[in-house]
Amino acid sequence: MEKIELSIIVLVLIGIIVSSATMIYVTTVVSNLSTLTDDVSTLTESVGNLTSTISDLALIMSEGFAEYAEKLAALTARLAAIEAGLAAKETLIVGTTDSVELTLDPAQAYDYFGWCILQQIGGTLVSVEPGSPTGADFLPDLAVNWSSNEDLDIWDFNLREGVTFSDGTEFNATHVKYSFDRAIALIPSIPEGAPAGLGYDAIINRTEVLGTYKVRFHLKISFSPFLGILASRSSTIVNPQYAPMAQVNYTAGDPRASTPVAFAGPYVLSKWNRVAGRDVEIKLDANPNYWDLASGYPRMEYIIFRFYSDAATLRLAIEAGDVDMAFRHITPTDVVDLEDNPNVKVWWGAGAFIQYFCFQTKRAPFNDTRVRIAVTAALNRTAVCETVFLGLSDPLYSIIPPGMLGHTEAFQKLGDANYTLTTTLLAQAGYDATNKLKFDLWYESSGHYPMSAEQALIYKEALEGSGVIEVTLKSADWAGYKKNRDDEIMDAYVYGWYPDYVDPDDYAFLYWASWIHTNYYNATQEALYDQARATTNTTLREELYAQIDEIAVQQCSVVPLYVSSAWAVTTPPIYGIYLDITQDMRYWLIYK
Amino acid sequence: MTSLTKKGPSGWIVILGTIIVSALVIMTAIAPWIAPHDPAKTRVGPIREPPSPQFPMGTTHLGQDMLSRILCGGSIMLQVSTLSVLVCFLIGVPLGLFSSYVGGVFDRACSLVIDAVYAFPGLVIAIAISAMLGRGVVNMALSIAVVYIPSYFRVVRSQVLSIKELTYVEAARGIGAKWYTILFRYVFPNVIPSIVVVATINFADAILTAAGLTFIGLGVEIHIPDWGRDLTSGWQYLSSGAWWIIAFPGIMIILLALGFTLIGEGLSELLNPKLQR
Amino acid sequence: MGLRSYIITRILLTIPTLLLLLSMVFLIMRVLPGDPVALHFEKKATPEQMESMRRALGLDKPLWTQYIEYLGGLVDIGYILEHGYPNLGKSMQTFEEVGGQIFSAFPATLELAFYSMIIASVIGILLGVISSKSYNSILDHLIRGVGTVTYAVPIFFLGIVFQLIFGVYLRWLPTGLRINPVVDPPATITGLYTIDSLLQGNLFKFFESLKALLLPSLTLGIILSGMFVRMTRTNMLETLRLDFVTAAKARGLKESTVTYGYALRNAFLPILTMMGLQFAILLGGAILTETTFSWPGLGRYIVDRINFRDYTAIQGAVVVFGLFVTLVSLVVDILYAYLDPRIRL
Amino acid sequence: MPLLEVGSLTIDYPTSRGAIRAVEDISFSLKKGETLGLAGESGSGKSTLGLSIIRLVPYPGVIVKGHIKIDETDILKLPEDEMRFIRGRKAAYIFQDPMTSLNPVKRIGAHFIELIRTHEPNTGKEEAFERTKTVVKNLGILSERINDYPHQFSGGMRQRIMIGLAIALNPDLVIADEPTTALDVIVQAKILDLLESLRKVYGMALILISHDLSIILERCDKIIIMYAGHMLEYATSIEMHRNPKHPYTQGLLQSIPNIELSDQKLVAIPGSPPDMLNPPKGCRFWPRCSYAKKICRVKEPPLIKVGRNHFVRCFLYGKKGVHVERNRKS
Repeated sequence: MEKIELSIIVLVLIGIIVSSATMIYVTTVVSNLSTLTDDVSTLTESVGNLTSTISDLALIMSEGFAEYAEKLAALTARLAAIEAGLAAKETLIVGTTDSVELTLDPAQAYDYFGWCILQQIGGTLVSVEPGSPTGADFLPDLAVNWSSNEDLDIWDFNLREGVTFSDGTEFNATHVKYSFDRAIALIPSIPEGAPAGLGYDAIINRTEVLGTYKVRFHLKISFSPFLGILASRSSTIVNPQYAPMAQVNYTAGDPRASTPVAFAGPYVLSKWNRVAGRDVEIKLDANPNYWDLASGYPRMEYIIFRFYSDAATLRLAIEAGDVDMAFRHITPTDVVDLEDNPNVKVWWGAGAFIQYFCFQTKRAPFNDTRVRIAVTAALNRTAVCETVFLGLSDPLYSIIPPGMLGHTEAFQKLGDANYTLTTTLLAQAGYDATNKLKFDLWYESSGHYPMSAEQALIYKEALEGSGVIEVTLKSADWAGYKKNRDDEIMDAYVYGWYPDYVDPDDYAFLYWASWIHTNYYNATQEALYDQARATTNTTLREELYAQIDEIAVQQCSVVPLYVSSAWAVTTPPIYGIYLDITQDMRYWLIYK
Repeated sequence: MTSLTKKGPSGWIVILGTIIVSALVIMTAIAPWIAPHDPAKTRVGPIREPPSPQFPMGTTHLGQDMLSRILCGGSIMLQVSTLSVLVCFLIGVPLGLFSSYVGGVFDRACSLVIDAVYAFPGLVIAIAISAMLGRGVVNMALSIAVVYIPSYFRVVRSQVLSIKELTYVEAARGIGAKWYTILFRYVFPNVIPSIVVVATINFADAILTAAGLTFIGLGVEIHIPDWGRDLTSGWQYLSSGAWWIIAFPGIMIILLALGFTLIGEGLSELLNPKLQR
Repeated sequence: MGLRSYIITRILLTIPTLLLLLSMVFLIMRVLPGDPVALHFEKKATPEQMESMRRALGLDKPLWTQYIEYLGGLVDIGYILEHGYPNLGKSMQTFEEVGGQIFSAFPATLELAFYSMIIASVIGILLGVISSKSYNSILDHLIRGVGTVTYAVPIFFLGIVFQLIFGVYLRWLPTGLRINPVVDPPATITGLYTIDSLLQGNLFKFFESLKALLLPSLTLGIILSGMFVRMTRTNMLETLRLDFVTAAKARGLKESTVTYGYALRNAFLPILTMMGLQFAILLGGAILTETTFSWPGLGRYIVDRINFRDYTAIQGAVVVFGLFVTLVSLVVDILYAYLDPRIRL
Repeated sequence: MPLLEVGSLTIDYPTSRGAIRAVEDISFSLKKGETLGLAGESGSGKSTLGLSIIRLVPYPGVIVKGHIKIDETDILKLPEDEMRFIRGRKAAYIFQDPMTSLNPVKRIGAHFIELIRTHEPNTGKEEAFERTKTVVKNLGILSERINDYPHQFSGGMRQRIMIGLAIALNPDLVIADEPTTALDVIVQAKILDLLESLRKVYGMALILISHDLSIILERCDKIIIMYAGHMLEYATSIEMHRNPKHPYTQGLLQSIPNIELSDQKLVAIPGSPPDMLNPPKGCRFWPRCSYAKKICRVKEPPLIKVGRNHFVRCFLYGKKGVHVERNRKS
């Protein structure tokens, strides 16, 4: 080898050693700084310290080796001081893999993270009590009290006085009317928005201003879960100045989105940057005009979101202490691992996301109810929950998740991997070990639902375990999957549901929902459903939903599979996390 | 084979590559009989169990036996690569022969299209086509084939253009041979060596592209054991440190691709007069 | 032909190629199954709602009208001057300007490609030269072996192995993203974090972005270097046998002068051309690397968007990729002309 | 004291099918200012021999035996660093093809300056430049052209430059390997004249390698005839011209056209050079030799002294030898 080559190699090696040494040094010394360098405007002192630190660093480099250790000690001390100062300033750093899909306009936003941010920055008339087991306990928010008539189609609200939007605009009844009128008016132009999805136009007839602080809703139908709808993010009260009647706003790049003035929630959105349609930077500042400041909310001055693009990286970040909290999505595997890590704390909560098995009932083999029941009996929910979700999901035997009004264990009747029932019923339908029941089982393959492929594999295994069923697995990405659903070409498929408002009303109809395209319809079930919607009598409602489940077990059009659970991981000490069935993360309650 | 060994290191490289490839092919072929477990069966052991005497390569995140999956997992890649090479060969070679022999506008048009595809990141095209066609071995092979047809076309074309002017071809034309006689009797045999080299490289590339497509989520269904899928799903459990789900399938893919690369490299060196000293 | 007219002809020649690509992608995207409109309706949608959505996205027009409008948007100078990027239409998923999204994602890919190319060239050329000089020795076989193996390694596997070693076990380097999310990225000047942070004199951010950049660019660089080693070796072997190399040795010139000043300097021209050709492969590899390392660049953008059938976004990204490749091969050709006195025009 | 002394030099090219012996057991010496011609067909090993003198046997050739002494120093034992100073300064080499012997991406002047400053590191840039100008002027090239690239020169001009590069450091020995083969006939003579005149001015020794025996006869003091790696005959050029001994030499001489002889019958040597992987046993030339006897096929003939400074490797001479009548008419 040539000298020059040797020297290049040596130089490169030296370069690697030097740069990694420098890197390790810089990381160890400055990594504590990293959590603190965020907000230049409020943390001028720390920035000042940082600049002098850097100039000191430069000085150290130019000076002799003797002074080095001394300087380093001083530096470390100063860093500790900066850190202490910042901790007092109460910044919560949240790591997430989520991203706002599109917009923060309540008239359009319809994704988890968009709603999550909206909840921190916006106010609704009522809100669900944190920790409520059923999700049906409501607290006053922008309204102080409310009442409805016997028929449940006229609802009156007395509004909180003295509330201002974050720009100082006084809140009154006209804003409530404006918000709902706008949401309904925008439905034709944004049919993919939440108000359309929740059917505001089918529920609300009109909104009437009865006084400066009194508002009345006239509904088209008798509707008991109305408070649930009002507590959802699509009912966020908007500031007319920033939400023109006929226009969607609050998208990134829109200056109004970055101006912290639009809503009346505990926080204001002070920073929002996106790259290539994904969030890279979101920062929330405490709203100085928040109505509940007196009670000490929000408890943290700043919430900073850090965006990781995969769960593995997020896990490494929480383990390294780079973030105070990791919420959505640490994988089941990782969260099980993390439970053994003494440096982090895992918070568990109920889940509301469910998945269910759908049969195409318009043609053979699943036009035969016996075949549907036989296949249902052969499913093994426990195996999926244990193997795929490591016990972090629970088998679901009713379309209404546990904790909620009307939850039953109806499908227990058919059992899990109940092959005796399967073989008996299939024998009646003419299938046996030589003439197996054959069908395609479809799953979604682009990650729209968690672990779809793995789930499908377990379902297939359980079904074929009966010895009389043969399953062909097929998959399509989300676009293709939805098209296949609409074209009704899939024999059996797995679908999922995420509630818009926490009420059995938002689940029970799944058995016969036309957009699932199972071609199943049962008038009795729908009559029971409508009856349950029109009463506030919980015992009666419970009974009605139980009856719906009963029919569902006999029909097996849509079969509940499992319900997720929720978890968050924090580095202690962090308190005030409520993971209840609403799936909401209320950041204003969290404190260190 | 013996004549290959006499050609020095290049010959040995070809032999080594052939041994690797045939070993893997045989392994995949007899895998159903020698695999200790059903490769797709879940919970044959604990979940994510590190290599142990009972499970020499550990288990996957669904408790499948990694060893069985390694033994059986090559068939998809072999099928995809073979099929794509076949398609490339059947389309690229005749197209190249014909286009360059005929010349004129047709040739120019073909070249323009082919060059456009060639100059472009192949994976983007493969991903787009694969997403369009859906899953499955055939669809994967087709989307890969589209990317590699230009290589065949270009090699054939450049060869034909030089061969076309050779005296004996001129002579054949002089005695009134039909164009297809000239093309297949005189020109085609001379192109074969270069095509073989391209084909072996194509094999290796097809395997890597298939793995890449699987990695992006466009692979085959989950109940079919596949190295690419295991590697991909292992990656999702990276942070839990389950190295065996990643390492073994990865090494197998490398071996298979390496086998073909060695054959291709050895052959091209044998056939490249520039490097013969 | 002067250099200028040569360049102009080269640029003009790329237009049909780009147009062809564009049309191909346009067609491929249109025959994909799955209605982009239906995608927006998670749950239920009436036909009227679907129709209004289709109108909003301009999908109700005939295919060729959409095509013409798309091409028209590309060359709309006024739009470019106003926004700083061409009009590539609105994303069918997020309704944001595709041009803007791509413009924000492109620097990440550029930075990755740039550093990978440097790593690949340094490793590839150095090893290739050493290998060719020690022709047929053990060192030569070793280097060739390593080069061949790198060619057979799936790029994401190498990335995963790096992540496992340096990210999970040693915890030295981050396993993804352009900069530690805990650090605010440097203010955008060029969009390349390493350069921006240096321009702003922020060493800390420079090191942070370099740390994040190291694994992805090493992954891509090492994979690519295998090809560079082979190219360099072959060309060097050919050049080393040329008379002027022997003549230079016979004049008693230093070995390094002969190797680098004579042989490599001449072998470099074909290597340079091939490097230009490899650039397309590098970008293909960048897609997988970006996916592996959650690198927020164009490659990941494409992969993200394919699931959503976001025609306009994919089209836009393809056009930008095409332009990028074209630009690079143009630069390579000009460099060639500059470096080779024989064709200096 | 001879300037160059080559003793029983043997060079092999190992291949996967066995070694090719390109040069076998060759010895000769050269005094200061002398000229030596190496003649033989292509593949006879004359270029290998020439390159071995500056220890640049092309890959994979190896010198397996013998010594090469320049000024009493065995260069085969020198470390590479010191060898570098022999090349260019003590012994220079001129290659066959001037078109490919210059670095295409370097200016002509740079070649010279680089050479001068490599061997005489204390020379300043300016001085090297001035010296370059002088050398170039002596070559008959305009000094303005030293900033041009090689491709801007014609073949003859480039060979002048190569000669200039060879003599720039005033070496004791110049080896010219077919310096004119690639050139036009008219240019050939001019180049050889230039080489000779410069040689005389600087008092250098010259080894002229050529397949063209006539050139060598015309311009060299001594001549070695090479065939398939063997030295078949060694003599002064007058002796060689007048009294060639070996049948091969005789054949070569017969194939030289002579303008003065209008009725000259040009005779080609029948057959072709042997396959060096499987050289004929015994005398290498016997398959083509019209005088071949049985012994020639079995035993290799020794080098026999047949006159003052005249050696030949043939069984026709010596004890058992038969004197062969000269066939040449002149």
